[in-house]
Amino acid sequence: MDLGVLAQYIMNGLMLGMMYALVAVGFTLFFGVLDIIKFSHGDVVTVGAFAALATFVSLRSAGIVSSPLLLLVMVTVALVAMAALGMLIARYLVLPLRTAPALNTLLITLMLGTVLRESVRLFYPQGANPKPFPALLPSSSINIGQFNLRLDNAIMLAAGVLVIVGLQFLLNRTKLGLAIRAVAQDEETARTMGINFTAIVLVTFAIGSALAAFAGIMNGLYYNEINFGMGLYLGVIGFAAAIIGGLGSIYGAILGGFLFAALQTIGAVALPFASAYKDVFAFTVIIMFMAWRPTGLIQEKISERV
Amino acid sequence: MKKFGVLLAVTAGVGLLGLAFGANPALAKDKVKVGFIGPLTGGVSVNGLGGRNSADLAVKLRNADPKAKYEYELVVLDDECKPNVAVQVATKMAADKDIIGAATHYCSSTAIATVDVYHKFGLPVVVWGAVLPDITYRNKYAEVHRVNGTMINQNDANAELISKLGYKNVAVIHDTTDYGKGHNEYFTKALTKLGGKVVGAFGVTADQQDFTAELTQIKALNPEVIYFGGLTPIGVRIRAQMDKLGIKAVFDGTSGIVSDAYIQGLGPLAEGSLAFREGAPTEKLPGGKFFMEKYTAQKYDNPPEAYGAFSYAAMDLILDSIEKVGPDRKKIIADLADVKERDSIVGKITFDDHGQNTVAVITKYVIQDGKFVEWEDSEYASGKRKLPGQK
Amino acid sequence: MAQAGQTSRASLLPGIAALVLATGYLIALLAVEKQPLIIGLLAFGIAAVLAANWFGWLDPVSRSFADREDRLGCFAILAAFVVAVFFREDHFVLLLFVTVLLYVVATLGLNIQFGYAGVLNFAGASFFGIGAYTSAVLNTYTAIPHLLVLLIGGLLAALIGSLLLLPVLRTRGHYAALVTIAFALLLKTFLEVNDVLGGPQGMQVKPMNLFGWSFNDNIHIGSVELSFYFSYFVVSMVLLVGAFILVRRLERSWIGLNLDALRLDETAASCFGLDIARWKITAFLIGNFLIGIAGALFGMVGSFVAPNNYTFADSLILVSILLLGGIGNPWGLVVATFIVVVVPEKLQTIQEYRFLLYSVLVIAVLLFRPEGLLPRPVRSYFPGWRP
Amino acid sequence: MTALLQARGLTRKFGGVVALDRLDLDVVAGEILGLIGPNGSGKTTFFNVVTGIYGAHEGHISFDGADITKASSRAVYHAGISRTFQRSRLSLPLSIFDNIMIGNHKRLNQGLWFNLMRRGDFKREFEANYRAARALVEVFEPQLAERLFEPVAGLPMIDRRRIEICRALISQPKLLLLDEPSAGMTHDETKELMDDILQVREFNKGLTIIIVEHEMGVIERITDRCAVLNFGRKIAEGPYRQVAADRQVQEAYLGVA
Repeated sequence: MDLGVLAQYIMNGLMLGMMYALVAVGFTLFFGVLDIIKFSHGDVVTVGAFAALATFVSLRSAGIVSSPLLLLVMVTVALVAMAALGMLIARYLVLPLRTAPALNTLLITLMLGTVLRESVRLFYPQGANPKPFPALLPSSSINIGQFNLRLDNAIMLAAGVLVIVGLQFLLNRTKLGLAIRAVAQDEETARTMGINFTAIVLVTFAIGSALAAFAGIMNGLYYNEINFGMGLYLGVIGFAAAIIGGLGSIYGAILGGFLFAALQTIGAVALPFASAYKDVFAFTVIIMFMAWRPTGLIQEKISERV
Repeated sequence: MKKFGVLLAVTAGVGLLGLAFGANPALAKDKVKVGFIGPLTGGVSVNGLGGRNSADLAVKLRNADPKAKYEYELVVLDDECKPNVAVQVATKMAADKDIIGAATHYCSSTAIATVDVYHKFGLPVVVWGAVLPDITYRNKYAEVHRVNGTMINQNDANAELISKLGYKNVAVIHDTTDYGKGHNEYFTKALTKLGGKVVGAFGVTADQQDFTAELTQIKALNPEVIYFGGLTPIGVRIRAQMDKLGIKAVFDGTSGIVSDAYIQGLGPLAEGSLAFREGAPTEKLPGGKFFMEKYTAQKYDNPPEAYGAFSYAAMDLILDSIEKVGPDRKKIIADLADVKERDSIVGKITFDDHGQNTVAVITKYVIQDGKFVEWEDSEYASGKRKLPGQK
Repeated sequence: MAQAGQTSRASLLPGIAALVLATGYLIALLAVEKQPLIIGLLAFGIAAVLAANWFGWLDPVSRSFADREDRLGCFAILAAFVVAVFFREDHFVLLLFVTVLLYVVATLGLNIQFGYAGVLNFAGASFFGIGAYTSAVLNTYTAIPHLLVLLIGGLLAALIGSLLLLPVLRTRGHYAALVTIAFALLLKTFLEVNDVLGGPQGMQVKPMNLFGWSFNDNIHIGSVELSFYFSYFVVSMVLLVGAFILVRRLERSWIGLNLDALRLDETAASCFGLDIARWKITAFLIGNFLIGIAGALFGMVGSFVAPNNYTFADSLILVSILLLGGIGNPWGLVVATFIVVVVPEKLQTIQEYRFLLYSVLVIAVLLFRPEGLLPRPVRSYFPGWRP
Repeated sequence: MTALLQARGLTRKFGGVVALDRLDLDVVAGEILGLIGPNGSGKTTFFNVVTGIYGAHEGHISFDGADITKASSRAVYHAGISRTFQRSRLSLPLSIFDNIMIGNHKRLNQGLWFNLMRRGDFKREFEANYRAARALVEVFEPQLAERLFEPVAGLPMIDRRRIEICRALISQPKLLLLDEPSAGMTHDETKELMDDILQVREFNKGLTIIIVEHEMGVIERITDRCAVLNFGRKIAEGPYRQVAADRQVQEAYLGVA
């Protein structure tokens, strides 16, 4: 294969992987503190992207044209709004179901996902249509043979890496991160240490949901198009990535995200004229993988006491 | 107990309200039900809503006409552009004996799935937007008619234009429904006949988001044109991602992207996309001006979209028939069997022995400055602007 | 309460009264077409149930069902026939009714897997689809008798399901959920891209034909004409009754106990000699078998199969029926299936908002009645049995 | 006297922690052996290794003459060892009867055909088991015997313990492992429960019991013999009074080491 084409595939895979990883990290964070799966996460990605778009539209109509400024405000508004949404979801839908079976939480958040998705479709102006997302990053590109390296993609990848590094720093080097990890380790012990459990859960949901908004904006900037259904697919893949990585492990989720993107890309390359089968391929590998490593790549700590 | 009293009162209130609304004031005219089916939810819902509004317009205008013998009620069902849902709602509509006729389906995949249902239950329908030839030609069902044309002529015109512009190598992306596969088949046939070459064909699923894998392969094949057989939502994605990968080929679409949503979804990137559709553009139709005026007057939320006029014509045809022979399914079927040179806003309608309207005209579109412009009127045809690689 | 219950068997009357009222209400709901009336009826139904609960009228009903289930089951079958005969000419209502019956069969299968054994299955609709595709293919290309086709549909669903056994047995909780979710997505995509099985377009299914009697023709008895769906109703009813009895007996046996034990505590269960794998496999296979049979019959009823019928979202609907009804309670499944299938169908004029409303409804139930509408009672091995 | 249960050189590690360190232990048929030691000394781990929940890294266990070192939990149960758990592990939504029947697994007909189709035979088996369960529960608490079809979730801790012990006893095991039966109970309740256990012994003469317990009063009262563990090793063995007087044991408990 042409080296340029190969480089192009790798670049495509990296961009996909970064978005999957950001979504997967959310899943794994929520699982860490509450041992639950919040399936509406994918649709929070959608709402985040739409919140950014709405901000863009209103800023534009207010006469602001500077791209960096626009982007800054969009990102801020979307992140803050989704963090708030995440806290609301945690406070009113997830925490009340703590004592119920885990499946109830899974189902209630799945249904919430439908509510979010349908609300965007019905209540965002012309929400059923795919929406153009503005290209606010510099789009200059260099062609190296068949490989087209765009500046905006490079910026997004770098931003994604920064966010992940920042998250690592937050979790490992700050008091807040310590509290989150304590709650994830053992809720009871954390409580006795004087950690406000509810507050930590809310903060964790805020962080995870802000990450989702970030992934949504990245998705919009990358595809230049967003639609009300985009989160469903991203959500399922993010969930799969978090699982194959090993729930509760941040590194696992990131690894899982890139792994899934790699599988899809390999599937597409290996089946040149049957690329429609690439998802069949990716999911078959996932199922076989689960038989081989039933608790994911990076195992959770087993703390079952008998 | 106090709470319970409130509850009871509210319930009783709601119930009574229901009764009040449900009760019919006596009407002078007999009431007749007609149906409409289209995609009202999902990615192509704009087209379905445009079609529904247009059918609704036909019914409203008819009800406002003092000469009309009956009072019409439009029953609207949503096929979601999914064959399975379509079969379910079609069964519901066809099984309801009060519904006399219906204008049905925008998506080919749903229209082809439901023809057996209409045949089984004997409901006369006029298809208003689906373009797959098989809908009328696979069987010879007396119940099924279609006012719009099929994709065959469309693809002939498409291949012809491409060849005329000097393009030889075309890569095909199509969705894997009967719609996309049909387009792939007819376009490939037409292009090969004219000496062009399909360098690669890629089937993609209708809810796919990322096409960079397919497009990277296409980029390596270096085609001059990318032909796309599918509907607006994935059309928008593919066109946008072509740009991301630096693919300069011409984007050559079908009737499935003739929708304002396509241009809105892409902004400036839509410039230079080609698309084809049977029938003249709405504003050039014999009744186009009349239709647009009436439509605008109703202040619907959505524009009529590409097939609104056909939906209006299909419904109008059914209403004409009911006026003529009365609300009886069998008589309507008989009446529709010899529709010849009948006037409508989309021009004269003539059904062949398969119930297919012969639409000779194909409109070629190119997107120019955010509008679907007829190719002949465009600056691309006059040479003022040039498509990538245009000779 | 239990003390009192041990002295005498509960009366049949409250159960019969509840069945009569439910039948009447169902007929009214199915017959009414005006939207405001439907909304009124639904509001009335909710208020009536709340009121009955308020006055404590539901307790005698549930005692009646607990003690006299066999007899009341027969009355329920009778009630179903009354509804079907009432709508004998109305194709669509009968189709809706048959849909409900077959969904109940499928959720009964899911109930064995998830409700009893705790084996998550988010691919219920996929196994339903395997059954439906089986009848599409076999009815089109072979002359296998259609009753046998139903059986093969069930067996094939169980067989293909057994491909998942290894990962399903090795994983737990959310990890197990992913296995079936991945399978649901995989199967749908596979059906979609695979031309042999009709691709995204799906396939026509030939109608059922039993001993020379084609189910596509209306039935004439003297001057009375019955919709052809009536035949499907009868077959579906037979299937449902069979599945119901199977699930009931399974629950009320040592096997049901085993399944509960391994769901609630695998470690403790294996310390008391339970073969975890054996019972998980049993539950998974029997469940998929039931789902597959229901799917095979549904394929013939709907006369059409397409990949979009059997998506992950459809599997979720099956799971939400289970939760809504009350996990592990077959009667709850019947009630919940009626709600989930019939209500959105009757509220068609608010078409665009129905997914939204439906999701809000499920959220409300999960928040305010997480154990479902009819929570599962403690196991009684023989209804009405007293020491 | 031959040992019913015999452990030789039993070792089990968790990461760097050695939970059982070359443990030798003999349990004689018919005796009540107390297993004591500070928290984390390996008592529960010993139970878990015996019952096949954890594997042993080194050493052997034999039971009734057969090697059960590598046996699964299932096989251990079928060989005749039943246990209770430190944290109550009843199935809360199930009835008392159901919970006890879980313990009777090996004596219930597990055939699919029998369970689903031969309902008459099943009913006879069910009724016989009902009588057996009732008789057993009556030994502990006659009032509980009237409530066999109520969910366990509503019961107080002492009744749950009783049910747990009934679940372990119903299959008439040769060896019963009691893991801190007094955990979470008041002093009086503990006393009551011990009386029950002694009564069961009267009922089921051949029964051998190993009991892990922190309440030394209990140990003194009911055990024939004690083994003391510290850091996974056996540091003393003998009648309670003897080991209680042992200096090493006192140091272990006081943490002087």
